[in-house]
Amino acid sequence: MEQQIFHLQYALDTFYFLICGALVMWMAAGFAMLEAGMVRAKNTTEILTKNVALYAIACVMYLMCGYHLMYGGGWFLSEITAPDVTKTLEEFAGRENGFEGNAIYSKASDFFFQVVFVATAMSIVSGAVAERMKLWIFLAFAVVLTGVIYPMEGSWTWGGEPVFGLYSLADVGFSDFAGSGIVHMAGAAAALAGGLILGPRHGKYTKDGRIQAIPGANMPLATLGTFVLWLGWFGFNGGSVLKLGDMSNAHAVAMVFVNTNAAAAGGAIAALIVARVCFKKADLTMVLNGALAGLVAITAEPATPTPLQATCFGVIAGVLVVFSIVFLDTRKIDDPVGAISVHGTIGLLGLMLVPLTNSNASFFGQLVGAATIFVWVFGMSFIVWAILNALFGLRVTDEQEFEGVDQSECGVEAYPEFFPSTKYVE
Amino acid sequence: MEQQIFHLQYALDTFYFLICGALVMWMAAGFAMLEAGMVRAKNTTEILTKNVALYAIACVMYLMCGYHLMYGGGWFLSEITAPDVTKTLEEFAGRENGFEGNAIYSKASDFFFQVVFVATAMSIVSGAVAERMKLWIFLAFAVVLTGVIYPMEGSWTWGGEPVFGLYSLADVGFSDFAGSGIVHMAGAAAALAGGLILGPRHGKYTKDGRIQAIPGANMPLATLGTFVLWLGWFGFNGGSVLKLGDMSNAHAVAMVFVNTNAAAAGGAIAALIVARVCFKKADLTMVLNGALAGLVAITAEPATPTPLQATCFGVIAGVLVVFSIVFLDTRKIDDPVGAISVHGTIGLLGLMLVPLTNSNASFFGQLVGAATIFVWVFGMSFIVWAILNALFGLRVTDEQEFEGVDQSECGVEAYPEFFPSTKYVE
Amino acid sequence: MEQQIFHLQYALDTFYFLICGALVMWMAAGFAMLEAGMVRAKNTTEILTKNVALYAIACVMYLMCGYHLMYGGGWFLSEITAPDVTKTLEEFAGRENGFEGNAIYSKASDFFFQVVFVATAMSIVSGAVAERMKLWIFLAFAVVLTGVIYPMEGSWTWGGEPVFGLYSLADVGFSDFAGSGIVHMAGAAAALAGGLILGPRHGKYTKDGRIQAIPGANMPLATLGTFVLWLGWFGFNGGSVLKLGDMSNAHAVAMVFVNTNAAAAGGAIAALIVARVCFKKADLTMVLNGALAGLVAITAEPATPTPLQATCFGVIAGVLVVFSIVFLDTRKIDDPVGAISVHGTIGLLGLMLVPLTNSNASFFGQLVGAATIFVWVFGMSFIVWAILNALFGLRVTDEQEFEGVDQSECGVEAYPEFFPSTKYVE
Amino acid sequence: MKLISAIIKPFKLEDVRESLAEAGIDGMTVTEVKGFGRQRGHTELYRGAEYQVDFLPKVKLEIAAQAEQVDRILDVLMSVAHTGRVGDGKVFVMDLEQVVRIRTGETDMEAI
Amino acid sequence: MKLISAIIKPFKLEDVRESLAEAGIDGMTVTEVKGFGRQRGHTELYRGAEYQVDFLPKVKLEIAAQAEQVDRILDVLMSVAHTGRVGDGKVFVMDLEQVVRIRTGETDMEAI
Amino acid sequence: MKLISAIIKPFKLEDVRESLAEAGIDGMTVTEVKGFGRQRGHTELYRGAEYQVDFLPKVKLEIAAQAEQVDRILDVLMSVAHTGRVGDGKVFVMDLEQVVRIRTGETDMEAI
Ligand SMILES: Nc1ncnc2c1ncn2[C@@H]1O[C@H](COP(=O)(O)OP(=O)(O)O)[C@@H](O)[C@H]1O
Ligand SMILES: Nc1ncnc2c1ncn2[C@@H]1O[C@H](COP(=O)(O)OP(=O)(O)O)[C@@H](O)[C@H]1O
Ligand SMILES: Nc1ncnc2c1ncn2[C@@H]1O[C@H](COP(=O)(O)OP(=O)(O)O)[C@@H](O)[C@H]1O
Repeated sequence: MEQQIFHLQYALDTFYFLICGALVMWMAAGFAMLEAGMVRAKNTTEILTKNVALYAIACVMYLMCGYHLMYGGGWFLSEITAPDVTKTLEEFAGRENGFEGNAIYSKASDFFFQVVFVATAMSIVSGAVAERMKLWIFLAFAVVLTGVIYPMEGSWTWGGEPVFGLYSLADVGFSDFAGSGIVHMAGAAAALAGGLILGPRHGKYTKDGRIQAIPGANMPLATLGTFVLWLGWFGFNGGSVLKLGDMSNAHAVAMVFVNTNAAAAGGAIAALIVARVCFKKADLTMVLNGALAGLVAITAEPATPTPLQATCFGVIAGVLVVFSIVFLDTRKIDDPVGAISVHGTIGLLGLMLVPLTNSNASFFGQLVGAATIFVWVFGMSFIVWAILNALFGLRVTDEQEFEGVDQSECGVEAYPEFFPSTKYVE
Repeated sequence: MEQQIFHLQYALDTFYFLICGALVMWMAAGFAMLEAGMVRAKNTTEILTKNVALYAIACVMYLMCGYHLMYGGGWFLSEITAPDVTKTLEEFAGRENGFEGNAIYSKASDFFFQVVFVATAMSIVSGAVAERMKLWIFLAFAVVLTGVIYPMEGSWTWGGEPVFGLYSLADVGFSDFAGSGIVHMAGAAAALAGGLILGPRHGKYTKDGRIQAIPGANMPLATLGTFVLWLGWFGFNGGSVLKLGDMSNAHAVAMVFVNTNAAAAGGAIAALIVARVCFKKADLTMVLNGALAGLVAITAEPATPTPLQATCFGVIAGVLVVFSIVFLDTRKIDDPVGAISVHGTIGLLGLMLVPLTNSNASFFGQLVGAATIFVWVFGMSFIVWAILNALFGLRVTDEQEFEGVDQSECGVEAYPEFFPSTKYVE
Repeated sequence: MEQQIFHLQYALDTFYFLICGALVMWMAAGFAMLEAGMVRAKNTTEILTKNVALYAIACVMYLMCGYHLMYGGGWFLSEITAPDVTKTLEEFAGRENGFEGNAIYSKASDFFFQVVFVATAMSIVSGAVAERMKLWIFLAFAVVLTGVIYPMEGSWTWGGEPVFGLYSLADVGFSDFAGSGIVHMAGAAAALAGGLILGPRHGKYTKDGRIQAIPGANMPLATLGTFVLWLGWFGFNGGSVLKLGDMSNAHAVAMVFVNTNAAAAGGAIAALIVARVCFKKADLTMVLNGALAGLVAITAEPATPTPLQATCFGVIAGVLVVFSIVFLDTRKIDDPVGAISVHGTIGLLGLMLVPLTNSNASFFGQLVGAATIFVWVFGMSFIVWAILNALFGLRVTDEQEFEGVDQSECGVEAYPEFFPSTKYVE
Repeated sequence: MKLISAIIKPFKLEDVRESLAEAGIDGMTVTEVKGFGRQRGHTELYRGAEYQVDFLPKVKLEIAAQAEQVDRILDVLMSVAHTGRVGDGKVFVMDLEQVVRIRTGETDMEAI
Repeated sequence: MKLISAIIKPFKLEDVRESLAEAGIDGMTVTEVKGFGRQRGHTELYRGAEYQVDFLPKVKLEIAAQAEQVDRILDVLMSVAHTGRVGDGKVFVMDLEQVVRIRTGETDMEAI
Repeated sequence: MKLISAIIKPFKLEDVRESLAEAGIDGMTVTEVKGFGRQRGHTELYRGAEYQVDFLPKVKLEIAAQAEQVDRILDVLMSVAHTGRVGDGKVFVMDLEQVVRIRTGETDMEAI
């Protein structure tokens, strides 16, 4: 009869992973909508195409080799097969800590949960390089990031492998619960490398060096995207507890939901107030970025803070992200959706906040981990972008950029019937 | 080994709350999209900002004091801590009704489920006062409603406290399963109070007293919002069973899903037919309101009706909501999205339908409960709105209203590239 | 104590059905958004109205008679009542295969899961006949399809009844796990019958016989719809395992999630590449159709393929769907969203792929099953459409079609404030 | 015959149209335009960066009228479209050689 | 040279353009406008309340042509843009003093 | 007084406006239009089928100016709006009989 209980625990934990994974998959739609809302109408079809295609590529590459590099499991998941029930039951019975010991669940559900993470990392990139990069070059980069760069880095962190056999991040006290650094800062590092080589959009900076804002075309889409991400994040962080099936873990999952929500709320409110104070207006896009910043910040450790602490972390993130966006803009790093600030700056912030509530992490460990991730992802990405640039050029022609990449890359307008009144405003 | 079963039941019920809560959280996106689709383009960014901000404020206020006022749990949830496993197991063992007794689950998941309810109540308000109220005044009201007005009312109903120590609603036979009255009618009452002080949008009523319709700018958004709400409602009502983890409760949850869906379907069809008969056209916005009306009506008691009864309740709601909308319009109560009818009129209807299928409720009890909620929420809201009006004025200037509050409040246009052809049609 | 375990298994499996059902319900929103994005602005409100109304009608009709015809359960679900706990526990104890035997769960959750499938079948039709069919005629057809045509066909397949008492599809080795044929090809067959009688949209084919493309009005909506469908499909296929509550089944559910995702990814990438090669541009709409094609193809058997096989099946579907769309276009079968290709052609493909990985199915059986479904649904639909055509005419007048059915059918414009620049381009 | 082309503030359109109708002028053609003139656009902030909205939405009315009607039309415009604030707009009067009504083939006076 | 400005029903644009091309007139500039005239807008119901859609979508064609071509153009318009129902539109002819082609600097006759 | 109506490529608008301002011409009215002329539209593929995009987005500038200013304006247009590629556009000059500034009632010269 105990075996039946193990059956149920296996089933429950598997289901929990699948549902959390489905929520994270939904984040792909969130990024697509957020980015589609923040670019100009003439570049909307292309950013949508990028988002669908990068998600598909991430899934295929991670299935092909990424998961194997990160956790084992065989090329093409060849080692993920139906569970041998008898052996698995024995495994259950033999767990340290018994029933409250580590979770045992379908490897396939683990893959499903992990694969949507890699897509998230890649989604971050598309926003930052929007409106000027060639579609196919971007997708080529997606192949490398999702197939190799991210899985390698993942193997050193969540995978527990030493970094090139040199040092182990776990040993130095690095902790990144759900991936503020491993997923978000990594994505931002790849984006930053691409953005530096790519340069800003035409018209973003005037000849005399002034910043010229380029408003996004569709605010409801951007807002929808943010809500989708907010919802999906419950799966992102909630699933990262890695077990649901006993009392303490179930409570931990619940705390993660509460804290994730609290941080997002704190971030949104903080950014709203900062925008109001600094710019005199309630800039919606900053509020959206603030909510996302709160989410990124709490991601490194959503389980140990109290709800009040989580809210405060969100507030800090919401304040910081506004200044980070403005600062990067003055540095002429053009990031149409604010991805580098939201995921990069705040991803780092998230890592550094961990030791405040989790004594297993140290500031030193967090720094070493952050540096490892950043150096690897930024460096490798820079090399790949640079090679692609040398071979094919990252950027569309000026004329294509002026007319919009929808036409040159996709041949399909996003809103063919709506007369864009500022078509000629570059 | 029984303890392991308790572990699993705890985990399953906690998970059930979290998933239902996540679905309700998703309703925030639904309200945002619905409202963004039903206002004019020039007021879209502002309504989006309101929706994101009110959700964030609701989360923070309810965490800070609301939950404590309603259910206890400490300011800032300070009393919600990790479960003492041994003690909780004993609690399990000691339940009346044994395994089929009341649910025991993480308090954090309960908070998460409850917090998204308070946001729902507040979301109702934003639609009704759209296109003319100052953003910051609205948010100030949100602080009070979500921090005090709603939690007080909630403590008398779901919280089980006597009303100001005078009488107990449970004693008089009041029953509101998932909140037709406690959440929806309450939100509508706050909206009505605000709307009365605020007055209608310019151009809604001509000088000679005729009603002038003001079409919403984006029907796909409004439809999306309705579907999101429909989906989220499964969590809203389904989670309100409060336990999943035994046979009878699991079946009850399933019945709630079936009935919730049936009522929405009935409401949509009924409103479609009424619109066709009365207005000669299949007015989509009425169909959407009809579906929502069905959902609101069944919310007070989704478990006891048969699916056929649920469908009929939905039909009644779908018919009534159309007439309510038209009637309020003739009364010059301008409600751009129909929130007062959908959530107020039909919220009351929902309460009055309960005794038909649930013998624990009496018509008298329902009336007393409805009156208590309405008087409290409407009265308090009226006072708060009136104070805010006296101090700062609720309304933007005429010029700002003409140009759109997006510009004056947010400085960001929702669709900057689409030439609004009726910009000059006030 | 075993009984408590049964309680939990019952609760877990019920919950699993409900969550999967909720995901499938979400697909209704996906179809609505996809179709709203692929039609012209002037026909958008009408397609939205159709989608909301058909979902509502499907729910009511299936509740009224469809479920009873397909699986029994009584008219109006009258036989679905609260479980008799003692009897159900005995049923649990007496299962063949014991704990790993067939699932026992709330019949209401089964209904909920099944009802959203009918709606899916009907949603397929609305896209194919968009922009020219009368709203009320369409809804009348919906009543018949969801109330009779689909349930009859469903009773022969999933219901296990012999076809008109003549032959049993199960016996000939027909297998359709989640409905590539039963749901998708059936929907496409009904759509094809309607489309043939209805004829193409004005302007789709020039007098000299050339095809004239008619771009969809809103690509972000179409993309959102596809992501929604992708997400919902996890419920569609995942729930079709029909049991979660033991190790093998839980793993099967997980594999279904992985394979469903892999097939969609493969389909999207394949269609992207084919579009690039054949049309020189990355046609987003083809990418979206490719992802959906991958999903439809894997639906007939998502459990037995390896993830690599699933990806390949998706690739085949993604390639085929592009050619199918182009081919149907040359045959002057005008299908604004590509529904007949995605669900019909690929639905058949899905059925024929089953024997490759599932030895319980034979090519012969699949052919017989496909033929049975197609002949029945196409034939019956043709008759119903023809009768409706004879009595009322399926099609709006030319003038109404020119002005857009939003005005004639709904009286509400979808985007009243955006000046459609091509209003005069028929 | 004259063609009067008036650039006015959008929110005055409804009033102008009604007043013209009262003055017996029923036909007109309206175009949404953008105006540049003394009235300057405004600067907006988006994500902390400025951008200049140069153009101002205006509405152009084109009215074909008999020469005798011009003064009446100008009067209406001067009184109804007038706010006294910069950006009220301009009226241009041009000579119109020929007018044809497509429906009937009527020309000139009868066609207006 | 003359400037012909024709207000027509939108759905006639394609036919008119083709017929003009057959008549040797290739260049034109098209603007979307709203017309007010004898043809009245319509009343719609939205959520049970009426609203008046006053304006009717029309299309304005502007064609610079030589004086000799005017009649031919008018003929085309009268025959192709004509439905006989109210709202078919008007044609206005004005004198054009000067035409310049920006690409080449050609003027007047050569520039058309 | 003259009314100058120039059809130009949209992406030249900003430059033209600045150059005109430098040349002392501050007021103008801009309309988005569609051009047909020697420059052909393009063919696009959508879902494997072709469709013809006939019209080309252009911008129409209307400038009321004193007769003496016309040449200066033409010069600016010829130099700044010029790319040398087909589709650069046309300039039309018409006579303007009367101009009124609604805000002040000033007429003609003072009103420009
Ligand atoms: N020279 C001009 N040619 C054409 N249109 C003009 C001219 N000057 C002004 N306009 C139009 O008139 C509008 C109002 O002009 P402006 O100079 O801003 O204010 P005012 O008419 O009060 O002096 C402008 O926005 C523009 O559309
Ligand atoms: N006096 C006028 N000045 C400018 N445009 C006019 C005038 N009269 C009519 N129009 C334009 O011509 C269109 C058709 O005119 P209308 O009176 O409705 O029908 P019809 O031309 O058949 O008599 C109007 O919608 C308007 O755009
Ligand atoms: N006869 C005409 N009447 C009015 N507008 C014209 C005429 N010919 C050309 N145009 C306008 O000028 C634009 C450019 O003309 P086009 O013949 O394409 O090139 P180009 O000016 O270089 O010869 C056209 O798109 C149209 O808007």
